[in-house]
Amino acid sequence: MTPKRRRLWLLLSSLGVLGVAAALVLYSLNDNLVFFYSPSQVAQKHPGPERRFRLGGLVVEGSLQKNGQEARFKITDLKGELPVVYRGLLPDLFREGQGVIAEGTLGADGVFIAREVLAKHDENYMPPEVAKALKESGRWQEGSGKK
Amino acid sequence: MTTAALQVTDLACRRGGRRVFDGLSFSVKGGELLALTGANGSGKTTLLRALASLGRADAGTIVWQGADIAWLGHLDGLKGDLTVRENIDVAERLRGVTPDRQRIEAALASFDLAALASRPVRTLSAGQRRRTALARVAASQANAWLLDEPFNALDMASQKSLRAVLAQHLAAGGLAIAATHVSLDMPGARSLELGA
Amino acid sequence: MTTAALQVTDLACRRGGRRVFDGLSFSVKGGELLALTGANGSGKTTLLRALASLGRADAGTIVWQGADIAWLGHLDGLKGDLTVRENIDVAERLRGVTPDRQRIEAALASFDLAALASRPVRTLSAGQRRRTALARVAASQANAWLLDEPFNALDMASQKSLRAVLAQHLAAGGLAIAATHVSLDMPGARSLELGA
Amino acid sequence: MATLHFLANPARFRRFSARVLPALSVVTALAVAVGLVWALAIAPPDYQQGETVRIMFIHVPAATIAMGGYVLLAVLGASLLVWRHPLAALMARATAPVGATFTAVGLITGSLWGRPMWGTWWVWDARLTSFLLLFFLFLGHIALSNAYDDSERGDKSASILAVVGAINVPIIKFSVDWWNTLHQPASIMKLGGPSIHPTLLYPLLWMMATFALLFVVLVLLRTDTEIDRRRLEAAEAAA
Amino acid sequence: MTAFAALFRRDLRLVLRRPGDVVVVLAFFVVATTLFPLGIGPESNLLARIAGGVLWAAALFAALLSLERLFASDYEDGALDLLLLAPGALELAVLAKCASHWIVTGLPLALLAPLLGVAFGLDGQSLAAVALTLLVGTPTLSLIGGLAAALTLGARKSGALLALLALPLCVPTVIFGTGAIEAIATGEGFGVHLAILAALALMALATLPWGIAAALRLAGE
Amino acid sequence: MTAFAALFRRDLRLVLRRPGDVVVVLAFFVVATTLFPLGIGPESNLLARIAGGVLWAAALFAALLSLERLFASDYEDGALDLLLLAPGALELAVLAKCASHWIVTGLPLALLAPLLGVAFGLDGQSLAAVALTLLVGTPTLSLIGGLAAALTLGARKSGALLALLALPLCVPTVIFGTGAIEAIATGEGFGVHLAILAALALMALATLPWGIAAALRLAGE
Ligand code: HEM
Ligand SMILES: Nc1ncnc2c1ncn2[C@@H]1O[C@H](COP(=O)(O)OP(=O)(O)OP(=O)(O)O)[C@@H](O)[C@H]1O
Ligand SMILES: Nc1ncnc2c1ncn2[C@@H]1O[C@H](COP(=O)(O)OP(=O)(O)OP(=O)(O)O)[C@@H](O)[C@H]1O
Ligand SMILES: [Mg+2]
Ligand SMILES: [Mg+2]
Repeated sequence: MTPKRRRLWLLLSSLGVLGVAAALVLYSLNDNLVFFYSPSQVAQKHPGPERRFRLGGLVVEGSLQKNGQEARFKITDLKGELPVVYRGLLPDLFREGQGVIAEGTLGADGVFIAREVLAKHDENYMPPEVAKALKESGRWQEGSGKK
Repeated sequence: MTTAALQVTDLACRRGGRRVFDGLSFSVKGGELLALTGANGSGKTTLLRALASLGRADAGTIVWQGADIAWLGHLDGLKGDLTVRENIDVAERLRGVTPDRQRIEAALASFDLAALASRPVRTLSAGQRRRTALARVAASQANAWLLDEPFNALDMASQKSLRAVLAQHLAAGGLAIAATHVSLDMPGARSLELGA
Repeated sequence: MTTAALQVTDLACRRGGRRVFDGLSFSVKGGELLALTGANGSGKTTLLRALASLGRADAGTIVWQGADIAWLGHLDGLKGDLTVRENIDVAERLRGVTPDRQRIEAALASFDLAALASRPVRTLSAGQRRRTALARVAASQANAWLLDEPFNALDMASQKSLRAVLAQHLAAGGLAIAATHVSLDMPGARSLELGA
Repeated sequence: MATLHFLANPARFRRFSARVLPALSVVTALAVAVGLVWALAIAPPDYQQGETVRIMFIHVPAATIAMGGYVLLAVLGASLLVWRHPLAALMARATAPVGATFTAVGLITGSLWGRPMWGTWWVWDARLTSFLLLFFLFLGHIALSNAYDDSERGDKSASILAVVGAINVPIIKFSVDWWNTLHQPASIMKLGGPSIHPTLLYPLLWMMATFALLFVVLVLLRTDTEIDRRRLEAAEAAA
Repeated sequence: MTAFAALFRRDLRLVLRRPGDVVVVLAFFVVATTLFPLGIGPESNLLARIAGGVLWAAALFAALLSLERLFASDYEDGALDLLLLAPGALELAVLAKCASHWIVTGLPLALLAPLLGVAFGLDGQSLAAVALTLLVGTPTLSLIGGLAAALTLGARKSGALLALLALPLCVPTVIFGTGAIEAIATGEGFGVHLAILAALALMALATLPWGIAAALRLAGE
Repeated sequence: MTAFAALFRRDLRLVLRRPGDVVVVLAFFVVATTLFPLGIGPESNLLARIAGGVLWAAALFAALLSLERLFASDYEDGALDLLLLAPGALELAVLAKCASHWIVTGLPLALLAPLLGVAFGLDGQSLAAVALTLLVGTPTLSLIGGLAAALTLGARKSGALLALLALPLCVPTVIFGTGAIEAIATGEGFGVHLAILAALALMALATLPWGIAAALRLAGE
């Protein structure tokens, strides 16, 4: 085999290997490599009480109850819901209807006990008056940033 | 063995921002031995490495025809933990060639290494080690030998063996280029003085 | 410089279960140069290392008197990342001696290294490097030099310089023992053939 | 590549940069001034974030240009390895520290922004992690190109690293789409048009252009210095 | 192909004749991993939670520890010149060297890890996950480390530089490696993680030998 | 004594040929320690608990990464012969080499550790503990690593075995180093730990140079 042909061969086999790699990646991407789990995923998986994980979704409108340091609210992914209890300071951006990520464990009573709550900001930016106008005109979509 | 030929035109090499040599042109063909001579630092090693395409040339062309190169540098490339025979054997395999038992034994014999063949190279004396590296070249089926100071560390008897092996290589149509401070009076030998 | 003297009696060295030499007796004193000759593997390096107490002797005695040893082995012990001058300087300090500027410059000059003195050793050619190691020996205030194949890799001019430096060392009452395959025709030189 | 070919010769580059740099510097300074006023004073606050949103005008351009800077580094590396452009090496040396700085700015502003918005300085999500890696790749490039006494060797070795590391750039870019991250997905380059209101979008785009100009000016300046340094070295070696 | 096998076997033989280097690496792995239980105390569920991360981090360090010499000894004794001159593809030669490195470090690490995992109180499935992810992931580390080793040949401070270059590139592998053990704890399988680790390994296999070979050619100049 | 200083300075100079090289070492620490949380997860109070282990593991890694070559390069280029021939005590020479090694690995790590500790969420007292324990403990690592390095010189297989035995010697140091940080968390002081670390370091200082020197003399033969 001449050096040129050998290089071609090598190149082709490299590409072939890359192709297999890409196939593997594609195969795995439609599964669950995630920074956080959604309520419906949690419902499927039943993580044990020892297990710490992150729960992500939107805070259900009107679900927030504050009782001194303790906050109780529900997180939804528009398919399922999960109640959350958290003791501590909530981030500035914590609003009903907004995305949050809570880290903690699932209590035996099915309430998620959060140790840390992070606000997940969506990709929408606009001045307050625009937001207000949108809401008034009814074109506002809840969680419009979420897939 | 097919015969090799080398044509060098207007070669220049720079190292560390300094010109080592330039405008070098010469040719060597099968059956010829070119001795590179010149003071320390005149560029013999630099030229040899460029010819083997181990080193970079900064101008000019190097054209090999039908060459299969065997290399011996200042550093011998022997593995101390392998035996003499293993070293030679592995070098051949690395060149993609199935080792030729007979050639290897002949090469070992011509450098008087038969008794040492299964000793780890680490335990050899300097000259024995150099002879092992030379035997590696002699055992190879290569037709173009590039040798950097092959006579280094050799005793008189081994120097004579090396001349004999070189003569045999040339007679078989091989080509050799050797950097050396020892004068090579051999049929077929020319010399090129660098830095002159 | 005090003069050194060496007395060796009935020395024997074995390596790897094999006798390298035995019953070796000789003496060297200030102003003398002993050339160790002999075929590759005859034990020159082994003897030199034993004399420097770098290697083990298996029988016999080695008695040095008033000796301060400078060593140059097959491996030169130079650090590639240090410059030529730094290497020489550091070697002196390691011997517990304050380097003598003038001696160092003189040694560099005698091996034609002045222009290379501030180059990292890594960038030198093989011969330039060997010359640096020799300059290190010449710059030392040692009175007993042990040199293993000092002529290795040197060009003709440098070989001549080395002879001159050796002669000067002997004239100043120094002692030297050198393993070599080059014949040393010098006043004060004797030779001891090993493995004969 | 055409422009690079045109400029491949350091001397020609010198003439080019001498002509272009002064004007470009002035334009950049003006753009910075306008951009700052626009971003800090004129642009409205966000309906959610309030005034904090102004960090965006530094964070997003710095992050974007940092990634662009790495792409440039990889292109320069490839052209050094393949076409042996002498200028590519010098420009790569000039680019890496600038890119590292922009990356650091992106990291720091992101972190400062994350504290009030997310409630944390740092999480190991895919976007943040891969962007931190970008910073390390820049550092590695700088370290590698200076690790040899022979600067040519350093240039070429660093080029290989630059090319291999380029795979990280798409990972940064698409990390927010491929994985659930805390970091938000794209706002500007997204299907269905930007989700930033024009009153915020235009100053942001302006700042992007400004940062790009700043990047170019810094790289050109530093390339000039590199050429000087290389000449000095050559002169020293010849002496 | 014979050249590939020859180099592979030469390197293995060299290691077997001088096992010290490998032994030090394995010892490091054991010491580094046992260090964490000591620091944290015997709280077992905490230990089990960090086990994956600790084993992977220690494996990463251990792999890098030995990689520094992968090409350096060939570089220093001139054997690299012979490799560069060999008519076969340098890319394959590089692969042979990385493979033999993996056999003597990555493989033993993967085999040793379950034993250490027991000390961390991992359950059976997690032990399997540790061993399998290391088995699939360590070749990537060997290749990435090989690139860093080749790039830093003859450089000053090559050890730290090697680690500096290699560590960031190893991050994805480590993330998915430890992620697999996490995933088990949540009751999912780790098949996806394994698939991604395999994908990373294949990507490294397809691309890095080219880079390593180019770096070695540079070093020869 | 001048020989000691000369060797110490030669080694430092070899390492410090350029100031950028130190930066590389520091960068390496930063990368090595920041990448650890990756494997373990971002939970901040967990991070603080393992911070001690992480920093100590990085120190151990750094010590071994460079120690392997501490004597090997001198052995391979013949400089070891010059050392053996030097009239001063070889034990002192060995100490000089270990000291210069420590200056460029242990010391920077100890100085940098508090900064890195902040990233791990350590409180003030723990930061002090990390820095002090590393300062007192890393010389021991350098010396033990030096012994392992000297033992593996040359081709004796027994050397590998001894090196394997040498590394576990690091365990006590590592235990008390990480234990100090643990102790603070439980509200005790770390004075005792520091005292023990110092005792270990002094023991190493008093005994190991003899062992290293003996191993080097064997390698010279
Ligand atoms: C340390 C933390 C952070 C890092 C490392 C980081 C990094 C990045 C990177 C690499 C980009 C990509 C730029 C591009 O695609 O061209 C980006 C874009 C962006 N980031 Fe961040 N970021 C951080 C925190 C934040 C925070 C806290 C926010 C706001 C809540 C934020 C908002 C944005 C926005 C709006 C964009 C532009 C998205 C687009 O349209 O492409 N980032 N960031
Ligand atoms: N990196 C470098 N920087 C500066 N000069 C260099 C560098 N590398 C090599 N040189 C110089 O290039 C010249 C050629 O060296 P080369 O090794 O080819 O000489 P040589 O003829 O083989 O000498 P010798 O007989 O000593 O082996 C020498 O003068 C050497 O000092
Ligand atoms: N470990 C060992 N095992 C077996 N034989 C050994 C060992 N070490 C050295 N020898 C043998 O001892 C003999 C003496 O070697 P030495 O290096 O002294 O030779 P020398 O005279 O210096 O040769 P040269 O001219 O080649 O340098 C050699 O034959 C060598 O093969
Ligand atoms: Mg030469
Ligand atoms: Mg000898």
